[in-house]
Amino acid sequence: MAAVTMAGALNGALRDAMRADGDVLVFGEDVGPLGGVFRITDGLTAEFGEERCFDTPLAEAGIVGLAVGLAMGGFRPVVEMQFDAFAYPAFEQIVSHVAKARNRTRGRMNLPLVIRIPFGGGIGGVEHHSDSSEAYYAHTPGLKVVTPATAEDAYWLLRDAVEDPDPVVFMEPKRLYWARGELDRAARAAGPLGRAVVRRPGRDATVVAYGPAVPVALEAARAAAGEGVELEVVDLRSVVPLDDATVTASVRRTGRCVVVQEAQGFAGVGAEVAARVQERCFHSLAAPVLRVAGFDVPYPPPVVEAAHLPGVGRVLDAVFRLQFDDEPDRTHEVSEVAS
Amino acid sequence: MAAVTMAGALNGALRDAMRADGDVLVFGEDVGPLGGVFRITDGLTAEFGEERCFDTPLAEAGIVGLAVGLAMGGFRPVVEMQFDAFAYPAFEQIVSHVAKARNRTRGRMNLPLVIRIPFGGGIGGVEHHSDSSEAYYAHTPGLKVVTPATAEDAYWLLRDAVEDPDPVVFMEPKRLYWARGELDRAARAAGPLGRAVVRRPGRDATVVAYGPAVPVALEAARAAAGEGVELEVVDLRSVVPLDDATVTASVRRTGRCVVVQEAQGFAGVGAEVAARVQERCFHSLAAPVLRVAGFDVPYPPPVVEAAHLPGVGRVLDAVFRLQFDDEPDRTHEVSEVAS
Amino acid sequence: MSSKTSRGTVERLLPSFSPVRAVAEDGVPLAAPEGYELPADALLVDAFRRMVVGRRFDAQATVLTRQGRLAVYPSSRGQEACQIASALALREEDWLFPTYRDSVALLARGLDPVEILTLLRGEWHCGYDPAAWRTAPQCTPLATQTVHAVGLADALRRRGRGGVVLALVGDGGTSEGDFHEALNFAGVLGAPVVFLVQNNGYAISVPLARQSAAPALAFKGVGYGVASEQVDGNDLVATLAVVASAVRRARAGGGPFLVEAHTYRVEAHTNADDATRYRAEEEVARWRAADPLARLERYLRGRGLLADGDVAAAEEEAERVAGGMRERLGGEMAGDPLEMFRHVFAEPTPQLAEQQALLAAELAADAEGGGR
Amino acid sequence: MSSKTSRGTVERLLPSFSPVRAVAEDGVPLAAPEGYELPADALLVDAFRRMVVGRRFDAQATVLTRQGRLAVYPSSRGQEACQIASALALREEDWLFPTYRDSVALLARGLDPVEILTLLRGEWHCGYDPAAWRTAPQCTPLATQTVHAVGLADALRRRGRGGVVLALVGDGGTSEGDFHEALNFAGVLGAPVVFLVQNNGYAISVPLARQSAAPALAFKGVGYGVASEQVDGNDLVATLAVVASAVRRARAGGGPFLVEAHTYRVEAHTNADDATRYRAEEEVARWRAADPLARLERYLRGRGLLADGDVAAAEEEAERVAGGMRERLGGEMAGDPLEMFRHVFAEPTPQLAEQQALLAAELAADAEGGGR
Ligand SMILES: Cc1ncc(C[n+]2csc(CCOP(=O)(O)OP(=O)(O)O)c2C)c(N)n1
Ligand SMILES: Cc1ncc(C[n+]2csc(CCOP(=O)(O)OP(=O)(O)O)c2C)c(N)n1
Ligand SMILES: [Mg+2]
Ligand SMILES: [Mg+2]
Repeated sequence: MAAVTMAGALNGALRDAMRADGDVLVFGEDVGPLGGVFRITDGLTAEFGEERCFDTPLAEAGIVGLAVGLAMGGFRPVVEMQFDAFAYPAFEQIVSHVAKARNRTRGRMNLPLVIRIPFGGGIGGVEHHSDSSEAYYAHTPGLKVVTPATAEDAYWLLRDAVEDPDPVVFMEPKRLYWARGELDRAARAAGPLGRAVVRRPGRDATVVAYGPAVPVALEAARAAAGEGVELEVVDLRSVVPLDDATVTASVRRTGRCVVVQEAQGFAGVGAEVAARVQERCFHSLAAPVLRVAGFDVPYPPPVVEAAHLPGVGRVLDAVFRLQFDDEPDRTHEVSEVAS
Repeated sequence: MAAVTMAGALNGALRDAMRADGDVLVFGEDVGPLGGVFRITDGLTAEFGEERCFDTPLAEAGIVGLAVGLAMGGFRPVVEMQFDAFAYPAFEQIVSHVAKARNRTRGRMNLPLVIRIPFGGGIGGVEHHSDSSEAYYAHTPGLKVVTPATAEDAYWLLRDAVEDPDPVVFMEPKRLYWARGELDRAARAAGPLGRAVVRRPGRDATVVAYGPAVPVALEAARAAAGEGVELEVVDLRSVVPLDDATVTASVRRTGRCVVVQEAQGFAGVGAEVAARVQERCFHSLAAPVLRVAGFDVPYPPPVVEAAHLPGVGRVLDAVFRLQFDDEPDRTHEVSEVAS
Repeated sequence: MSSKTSRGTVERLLPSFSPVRAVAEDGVPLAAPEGYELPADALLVDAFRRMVVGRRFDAQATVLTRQGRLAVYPSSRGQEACQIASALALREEDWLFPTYRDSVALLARGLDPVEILTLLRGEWHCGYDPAAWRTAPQCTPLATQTVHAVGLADALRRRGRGGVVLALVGDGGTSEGDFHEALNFAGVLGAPVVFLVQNNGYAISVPLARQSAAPALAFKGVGYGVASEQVDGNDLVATLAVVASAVRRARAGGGPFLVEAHTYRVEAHTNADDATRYRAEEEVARWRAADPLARLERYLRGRGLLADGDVAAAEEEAERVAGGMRERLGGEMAGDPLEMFRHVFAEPTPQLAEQQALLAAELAADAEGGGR
Repeated sequence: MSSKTSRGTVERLLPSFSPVRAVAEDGVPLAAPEGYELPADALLVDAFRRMVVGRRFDAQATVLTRQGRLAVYPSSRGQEACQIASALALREEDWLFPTYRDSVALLARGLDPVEILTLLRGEWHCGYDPAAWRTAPQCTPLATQTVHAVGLADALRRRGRGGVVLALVGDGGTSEGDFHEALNFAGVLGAPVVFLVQNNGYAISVPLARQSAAPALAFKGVGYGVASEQVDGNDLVATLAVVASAVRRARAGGGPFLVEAHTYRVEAHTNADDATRYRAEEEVARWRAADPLARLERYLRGRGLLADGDVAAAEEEAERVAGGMRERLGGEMAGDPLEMFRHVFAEPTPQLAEQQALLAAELAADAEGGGR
């Protein structure tokens, strides 16, 4: 066991995956000698040579398309999109090919490839460098979408993703790259892909979060405990497939639920979770499922990003609107806006 | 008043918009002499000349990018994406530029452009010709997203969209192109952009739908009426902005709600509506908000599309699971699947 | 500090200024095109046979579409020289990346007509096993397949067994960003891939002049360091010579190559298209007269390589193929809706399993007549 | 039926085989490049002054970044000849489409240093009014601006007042599909747009050889019917001559033009980058020695157009600009978070109004010290 950063864990996962399987290839923009702008691929070219970890021309559709062809040819490509917003040029390749290849060949052509996308804000990036794009992929049938919140999950989720027979969009929460956590590389049981985890048990309300929102949820839980409210924090880890069982079991127990995501809220993953929870736990719910999400604005650069990012305060505000004191149907609205 | 097809209404709206404003330009693939593969631009080149309605090279990012530049130069471009899935190459232009231009210039540079996208299935199209992509756009801050369900709305929504100071993604339900309806071109009051409409009043449950799902909802309402259940059908028309007021008022009255959409369900617009409704109407709800949506599979071509498309039967099944007879927390699940 | 470009390098990358030809439109042999080896006579006779069969296949598919047996069919009538050359230039171990218009190339490659038409019939899958046939599913999103082709070519290079990839694309498809990225990746990677642009003059209704202002599409190659050529795409002999030469070159490690074949789409874009809206009948008539099949027949007959009996035999084979198509594609299609869920992922997610159960229950209720 | 390409057409579209030069690296005038009019002496002296100011601006911005006053800054040190030529080749009514690396070009165009750096400081908007300055917001998603530039050029053509658009893009940016689509649209539309590729040898860490196998990037033009040229981008005289000529040509209705300027990014990609990881110090040193500013100074001095006093005056102006930047950018940034909602749409949607109210309530609570 060692404490490593999430970036280090990801680097280790790529290294170990490449050692384990000679068909694993890593490529993208600046992933070679530079080691990626976040250094996630640091040292891979040195260890495995340019044939296995290499820089491509600067074209994201080309990168993903190249991965499709290499996967068809028996390789296991792991590609890096430099930032979330810079994966958009590859959108057609991802949606019309990566997601559909298995289906449109009746299972004969699978594409075991991984698209790594650093996502989210909180790092003081200028415009186009802090998007949360997971919902685009999660809404697309045929893609698995995962995101770690700890170094350990980063390592095992990425190992899972590389070994998965299906394409996986691997969302890396940028602002957690340098967060440290324990990692035991010997301890692989059933991997985390597809499995949520209860990060903190609690009886009063369930907070569902994923990726960069998980530490926020945990901090909120610690703060709430100080006020006598015990929050159970569920880290989804895997958005697709979603682990309904873990979420549902928790909410049926606590009777209250807040979903936290960093992405803009409208038609996001949090909406899906909220919709599912009330579908499945309606009669267990003492209050509506509330969502805490980024605002529906283009991600704001540094000077105001703190106000945009769902923080502990906003999560706690939602928690304390969960009608522990009951005020029917005015739970959500801060001000009623007529149309 | 005249009965016209939705295709005819759209054609008329473009024609009238071009007559009203010399800066309105129409372009895209095959929209010139051919009049578009769905003939929505039929006759425009003949009436307005090649300068105002013209074919471009075959490149969707280029088409949208050209529209951005023309809008910056004072024009009002209306571009056609030939089919839903063929808008994906333009995704970066749409998300990183069209949606953000006003914001990143502090309101100095607005882009009054319209991106018309025929969407959805039900027309026997082969792969890539039947996607429902509205959620991708609705999830993107800075885009308005609308979709008509009647010829009249098609006309006025498109007129609204062309005159709107902001970019509008105009989703046209392919399978309704040839549906006929009344249209009164003299009757413009406040336009439909941003306003839902109650298509059929009812007291027992609210069915929220939009675009191609609206006729399905209405047919379900007629069938339900035969079984003594009165459904209120709300047609959103405008997904962004969403008319919360109309939806909320209806559900608070009926106490039950089903959301119907053709798109795959996961993290779709229906998830957003369901999440909002339970947030706002929790104590008025006698049952969870249920969703009826396309399955989370790549849109299946003709031979099985009927089984995929949410039809009247599936809507009614959901309606009759709304616990008119009460069976706590087993409302949604057909079979409980353990993970 | 800035370096001079060598004129020689540039000239080696540029195409000929006139499309390469080997046979005149009336079937008379022309001077052998410089730098190209003409295909062997036996291969040309085989090509003729395949063209005859291909044309019949195409006509039959069009008829089946009219009868509602296919959802849609994009005819390649008039483009048979390109179609057949594509198939014949490749070895079995090579890969082909076709578009929706290249069914005849697939037929010539040996695939089963029913499998070829599976997708166009309205199934949700491409019908054949891409790996078994080293043929990618026919691609609809334009030019997207060109990048896959580069990836697969790089995979073949890595495996070191000498395979080559041929990617087909239309004139309209060359306008898409993916085409550019494919050529660029191919150039940088030195991938063993040949791009064959079937410039048939139109992208649906849009004529080439609105598609590109290039002197010819083949002139795009130099900008990527990709060698290029233009060829008369209605001249089977020249087209096969040029494509085969590009394939040989790639196989030998010479890197990627771009071929533009000038041809014409004699039929409408698909059965759903009305070509009279955008082009004159005279233009079509002129190209009908420049028919690649008649041209090859005249050439082969002129050289004494083809007798009436050979033509009759080819036509007989063509009729057999067409008959088989009518027989096997004549019925109603039946699909199991539950298969929708089977191949989204290797294992269904819990969400898909639930949805599948929902549909299964509906179908069961319907079967009992108990459904709504 | 296939047509011959005219050799003359192709040659008119191809660039020179050597980059155009007017001044040797040591500042000695070369033979006037054929077909180009050299810029007027006064303009060159003005260019020199702007280069001096631009370099100082660049250095100051870098320092401000180190002090945390800017979020990020991509230096254009070494690329000043391209930057200044971009500004000087245009008239006021023309439009410029810059990237994140083109702050110095904006400065030379007359924009305010603080407005130029607004986005890089970490505001959510570009600082200046694009329409007032006919300068698009500096663009980060690579090559996306090249298509906008074509659209705006087409808009100018439609308005018929003779404006021209200059689009800047990097060597890496030429690999993106959007660059291809822009050139193609420009060619087909005959738009009055000039593309200037600042080939500075790297896209972050990726050297040109991994970006493109083209003989030179300028050879991409012919594939779109777009005339092209390559120029020594560290030679202000030549760069201005070539860009100005392309702009004049476009203004006269001659259509689009592609210029590749060979230059070098002397600093790291941005302050956040560590260039030692991917390039040798000797390479950088060689290019530092080929400094465009020193070269122009030597040239102008050699021709007696520049005296010590002029240099001193330029440096004084540069210091004034730098001082102003320090003063105006030295403080903490303050932003009103509620502005986030103001410019998403012309009118906030009900959803945004609600969210704004939520944030306003939070901020009010915080201000009262009552927030969590
Ligand atoms: C990305 C994308 N955009 C649009 C379409 C719709 N579409 C199908 S075929 C076609 C024309 C293609 O022309 P070309 O590439 O010349 O091929 P051809 O049909 O002539 O063989 C268009 C616009 C598509 N399939 N994919
Ligand atoms: C679509 C997109 N992909 C990736 C990036 C990340 N990125 C920013 S600058 C850069 C390198 C650009 O190189 P080049 O075009 O040569 O311009 P230079 O920085 O050298 O001026 C990269 C990869 C981006 N901004 N946009
Ligand atoms: Mg074509
Ligand atoms: Mg560069």
